Amino acid sequence: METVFGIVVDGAAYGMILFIISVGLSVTLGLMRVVNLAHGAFAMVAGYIASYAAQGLGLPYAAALVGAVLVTVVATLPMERLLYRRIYGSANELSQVLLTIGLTFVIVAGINYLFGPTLKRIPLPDALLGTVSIGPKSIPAHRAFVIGMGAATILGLWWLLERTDFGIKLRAAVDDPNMAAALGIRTERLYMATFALGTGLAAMGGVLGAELLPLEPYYAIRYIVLFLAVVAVGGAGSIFGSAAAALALGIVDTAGKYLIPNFGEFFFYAALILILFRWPHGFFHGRGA
Amino acid sequence: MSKLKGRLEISSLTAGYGQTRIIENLSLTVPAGGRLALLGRNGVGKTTTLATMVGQTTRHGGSITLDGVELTKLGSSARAAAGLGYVPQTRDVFRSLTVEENLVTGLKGRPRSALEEAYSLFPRLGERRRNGGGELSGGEQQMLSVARALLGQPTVLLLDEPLEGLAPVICDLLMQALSRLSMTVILVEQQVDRALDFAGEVVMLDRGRVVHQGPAAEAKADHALLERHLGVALAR
Amino acid sequence: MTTALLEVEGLSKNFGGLQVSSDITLDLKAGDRCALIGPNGAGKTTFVNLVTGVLAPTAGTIRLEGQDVTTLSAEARVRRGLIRSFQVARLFRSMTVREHLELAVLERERKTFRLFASVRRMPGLADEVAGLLDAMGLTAAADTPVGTLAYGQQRLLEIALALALKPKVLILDEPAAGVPHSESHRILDALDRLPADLAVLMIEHDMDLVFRFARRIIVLAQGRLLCSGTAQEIAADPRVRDVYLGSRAHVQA
Amino acid sequence: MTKTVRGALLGAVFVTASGAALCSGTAWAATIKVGVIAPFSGPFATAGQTFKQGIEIYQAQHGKTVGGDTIEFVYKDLDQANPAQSKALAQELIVKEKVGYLAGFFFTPDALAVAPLIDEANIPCVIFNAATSAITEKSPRYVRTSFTLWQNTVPLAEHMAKQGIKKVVTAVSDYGPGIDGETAFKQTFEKGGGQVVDSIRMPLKSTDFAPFMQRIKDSGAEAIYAFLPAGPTTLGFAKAFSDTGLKAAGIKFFGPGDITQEPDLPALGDAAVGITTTFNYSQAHDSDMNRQLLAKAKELFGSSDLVTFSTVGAYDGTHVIYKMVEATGGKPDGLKAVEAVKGMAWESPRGPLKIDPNSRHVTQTIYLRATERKDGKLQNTEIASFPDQPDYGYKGGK
Amino acid sequence: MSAVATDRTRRETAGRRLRRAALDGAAVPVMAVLGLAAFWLFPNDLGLMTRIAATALYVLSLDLVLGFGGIATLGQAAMFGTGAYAAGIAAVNLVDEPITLLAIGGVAGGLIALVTGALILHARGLTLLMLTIAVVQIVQEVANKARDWTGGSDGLSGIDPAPVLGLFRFDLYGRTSYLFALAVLIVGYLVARRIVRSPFGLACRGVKEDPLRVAALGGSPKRYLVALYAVAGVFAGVAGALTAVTSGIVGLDSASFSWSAEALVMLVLGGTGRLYGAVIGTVAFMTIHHILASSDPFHWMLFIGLFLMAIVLFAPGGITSVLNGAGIERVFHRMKGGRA
Repeated sequence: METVFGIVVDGAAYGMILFIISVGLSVTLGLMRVVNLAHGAFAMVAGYIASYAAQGLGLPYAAALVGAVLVTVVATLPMERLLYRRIYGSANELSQVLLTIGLTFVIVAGINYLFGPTLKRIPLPDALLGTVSIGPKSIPAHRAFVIGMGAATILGLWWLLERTDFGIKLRAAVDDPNMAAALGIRTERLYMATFALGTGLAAMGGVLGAELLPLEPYYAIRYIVLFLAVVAVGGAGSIFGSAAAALALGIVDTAGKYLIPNFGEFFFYAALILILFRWPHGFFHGRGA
Repeated sequence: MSKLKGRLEISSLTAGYGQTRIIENLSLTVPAGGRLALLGRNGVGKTTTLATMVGQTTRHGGSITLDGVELTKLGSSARAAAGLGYVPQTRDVFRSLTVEENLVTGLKGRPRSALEEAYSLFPRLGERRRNGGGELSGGEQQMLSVARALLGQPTVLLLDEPLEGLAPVICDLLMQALSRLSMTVILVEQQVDRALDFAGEVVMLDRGRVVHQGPAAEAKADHALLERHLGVALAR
Repeated sequence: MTTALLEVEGLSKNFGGLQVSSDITLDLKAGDRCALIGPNGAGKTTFVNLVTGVLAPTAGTIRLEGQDVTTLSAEARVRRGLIRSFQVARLFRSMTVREHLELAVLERERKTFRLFASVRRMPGLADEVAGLLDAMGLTAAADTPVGTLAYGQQRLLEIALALALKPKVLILDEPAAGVPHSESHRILDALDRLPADLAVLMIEHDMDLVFRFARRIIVLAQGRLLCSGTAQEIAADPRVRDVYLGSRAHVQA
Repeated sequence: MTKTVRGALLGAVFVTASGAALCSGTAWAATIKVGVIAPFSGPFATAGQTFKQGIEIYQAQHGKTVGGDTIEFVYKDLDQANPAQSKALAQELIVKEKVGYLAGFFFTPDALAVAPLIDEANIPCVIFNAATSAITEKSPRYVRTSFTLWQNTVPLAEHMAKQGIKKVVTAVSDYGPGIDGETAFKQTFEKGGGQVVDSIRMPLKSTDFAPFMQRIKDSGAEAIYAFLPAGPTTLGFAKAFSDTGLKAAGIKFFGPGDITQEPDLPALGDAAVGITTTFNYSQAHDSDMNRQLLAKAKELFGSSDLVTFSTVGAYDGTHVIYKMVEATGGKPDGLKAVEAVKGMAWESPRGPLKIDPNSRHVTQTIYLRATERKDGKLQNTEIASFPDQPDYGYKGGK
Repeated sequence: MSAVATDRTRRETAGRRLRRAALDGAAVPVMAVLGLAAFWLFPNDLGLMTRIAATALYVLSLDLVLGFGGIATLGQAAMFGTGAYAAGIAAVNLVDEPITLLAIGGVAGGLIALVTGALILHARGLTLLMLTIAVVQIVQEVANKARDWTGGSDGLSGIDPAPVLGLFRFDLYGRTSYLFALAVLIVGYLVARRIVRSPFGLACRGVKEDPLRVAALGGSPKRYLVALYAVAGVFAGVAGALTAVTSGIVGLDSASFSWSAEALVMLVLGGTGRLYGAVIGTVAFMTIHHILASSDPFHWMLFIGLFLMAIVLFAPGGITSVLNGAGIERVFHRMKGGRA
């Protein structure tokens, strides 16, 4: 029983980190139909910025986190205008893949040039060191913090998409972009804002998850399959789908590693295949939020 | 009162979907505040005409101007901003949004308090404001679609078969509401009598071309004309 | 001659709570020229999808040459000779006219799993395709990719494709929709030359075409069969005017 | 018919081409080239960088010529384990660059891939890192100056058994070297009276190690033996070990020194403190030669932070190559060159080394180290040494 | 007016088709001549060129599924790796005749494609993409686990094939390897072209454009896709076996996600839906990669990345779209100062 509890808690923590990073990809993929393989690169860039801010400039963790998210968003917005706007729409998925892979390579090379290939870390504040007890299980304080941030992200996104005019317009545009435009909703601006939202979420996940997905230049390529898996299982564009998928995959992965570590990799991908058989369009297909 | 706005001019418009040309060389003018009924049998290009005006088809030629502003160069959302309000045939209520949220999408920057206008026009919507767009009946969806377009305070309202599939009582209710409008209206409708009662002018289409144009009252009296262009019975 | 090629009995379809087709019964015999009309939303397209196997009916049976095909897949029905054309030309845009017809003939002959044969050298294929091209007046456009073809020609190709499959029952979904006036006579000519023993069901809005082509007209309204009969009978039927012209009929009455 | 024509054509082409190549080949210059295949880009770029630094430090200290011949190093990038690419690069080095020696190799498969080539071309291949025991069995022209998992693990297991540790969990990455480590540990430790209560093989791509930690906790072990390839996974593992409270619960962490390699230490931070490792080299090794090496690194590259086991692997490998060139007088003869260094012994920055004539692998002192913070900087402090350790895995391994 | 316009577009497309047909027809002789010319011009780069030839066959297999069947996959290496391992294991334990080894690789690649294709090809889009990734990861994990057969992460070495046709030994300079690989590529290309032009190829193109329409013609889209996937699996398997035979070693990377992704990059670079696009893309990517990696082994990724982005932005149909004249024509028009 205790074991099951332990697996669930560890899996949930891992899943939440996957969720924070992946949900941004889900939002951009769901609304703008862009297969953005550079999403992991944006998360990585934010991680490096935070690392630099914390270690190089000596900023506190919270400031480094906020600063990294802002800088990343501001730095990637021109890309939306110059690059991504040319590849919106599902007609040219292959171009999207090629362009975003190219962009990923450039970012990887750039980070490698600027920061070198060694691991970088974002020092945690004392408050996040140590462990927190949840029933019989003690988990690292940092993980508890990440779970909390994940929950806050779900709530925040829910509020943003369900309760604000921006969210209403966004969902309207997902539902029927033509009709939304005919009602005077400026879909281009909406796309830009959504892109910024997606990048911001990636950035936040990159910083928060740096303990689990360590920062090195190949981060951008190493983990993108994981993020794509979450989006595919959750259903593109769905927040709760992404959360459910990330938690499910996190727990499956954790259980597999605990119970049959020698076949952990099998377990994860076999589960992925089974889930996609049962829900070929993801858990929450067709729902805007 | 200031000078009425909403003068719409369409000249030599040819459009369709991709390669297909549904309407050819279509020209018509609606004065500010005028009401035009656009009639014709199924598949003659009425819907395409309206969809072309809001910029959702492939335009092959011709122009559309609203109060002298050329619309064809603008995107869909800019046309809406210029004053077009659109109620499509398929209603296109956002199914995943609630009634209230659907109405919000039509506000064009006006404050939320303006939603009360919609609820006073159609009290039924007020009762169902928390319901999902997909849960509404056909009549409610139609009210929602009309109300949503009106909230943006359009100078020209394009209505595509608003009565389709509605019970007669609801039709009456909807037409009463529409008759109180003061802006320019183009109405496409299968229920010819209601359309002619509502409109001042009538344009009849056949296979993408204008085959008749004139005052609605005259057309209403001319049964032969109606049979010829709208009826089913005339084999030759 | 008297046995029906296609029999539809009590066909119904619900989407959620919505009854889009209810209890439709009709049959088609060899040589029939039948038209299905009705206002928008009457359920014509749903009916075609049910008959061709794209949708599964909630109730009812469909028989082809006396055999129950209700549960067969769309492909299986095609192989038994139940062929449809599409309302909006649904063609392979980058393929040429000739390639379309070659594919259709090869499908009919079940030769599409030949991996190492050359299409160009399949015996008899070129001649049959040439014949079809000629019959539809498409010879000049044979090697044009369909995406750049004029719309009227695309519609002709739709009909040619259906014919290449040697249908027993042919369902034409608005063969003239979207065709400019100047080109519609070509469609009419093509329809006139359809094989005599074929059973044809045409869905069409263009009443000129309907009255010229059909010897029997079936009217569908709100998912139900309203009435059927000859052109004169239909034209005279007040119920038909009613569904097409709305309540004006009452006003007049 | 066409087949014969094609065959004849192929034959004709082939004969002409071989003729052409025979005429142009075999003219050896006074410059002797050494081809180095290693990751210079990608996730393991640090490894290639340390190789390059090791070579350059050695050349800076000992000059670039041996008996009148200039030694020139040619670098080829092989970003990850990719044997087919490794072979193609080696072929290019041999055929196009006309190298007389091959060197480098971070990954085992890449080193294994060139065996047929070095045999055919009769070229010695000096391995700076790739640590699977079996490699040197595949060709008599392999010489290795790094270490093997067996070499590091056997003294560690013996030490742990002597410490009175009874119950241990092994946790290794699920690939060749990891399994080498697991086997070596199990054999030695159980011989010493200990018990391996659980053996965990972790997928190479693991990012979250919490479940493994839970399993270690549940096994009731007093200590773990862990091996993961240097890099991000190691970091994740070591952090999870301290974060999930295993460290606080008093479970001891042992492993080969890859886990606390110097370039990773800053990122590991305090999670690394208290890990006990065995390895052939520590930056903190107390000797004049090592201090000279570090000083040279600082002089050449501005910092000695990167200096680690692979640096000295390359440094000593370069030494071996110099000796080979000297012994053959610059003449290309791979077997003779290898023969000349068999049994060769010398003093290196990491201590005394000797090439075992049998395995052609370096026999060396293995140090027991504890990772600790000194002057604010993490280092691997040597606390004991086990001299003259051979490659226990040679032929006995697997 | 409009009639004139359509007439002109028709003439233009006819011209483009002609040029494309000419390129298609010329592809094999050009490939053979350039391949042999390279043999003499770059005798020192035969190792690289051998890899290019084998990889081109692999990318060709991806073109068959993606360019002619519309199946977006990031798991093509599953077939490549299976073929490579099958040939490698056979070479170590059973036979050493190179052509037999290729056949074994082809059969293995085809079988794995047939089985996995039947399982996953009902899906579309992102779901299918993830399923193909899952398949390749599982294949790689199986190869890692079956250490006794595959050598695990150490790679499967000791593949020492007999001389080709009993005559030509695989030599150090890679002459036999290269000519053998070139010959296999050309034969593979010819077979692929045959398949593309066969009734089966025609049907697959139909499925790519509109599966429902094919069903309305009486064909079963999924059966075509699975068959095509299996056929492409044979090609990928042969390519894997060819790599195993010419390099003498098989590593886990041959069944990896990144090798699959790399194939996709090379194909899109060259242009999908044309067989020569696969070859051109492979040659371009690997040559550029090689030049950049050898001139700057430390930062080649930056330039490859920029190159890929430039292709998307300035030649979205891939390199071959420029060769096909669309781009050239536009430039030519502008130079004349005329308006298109």
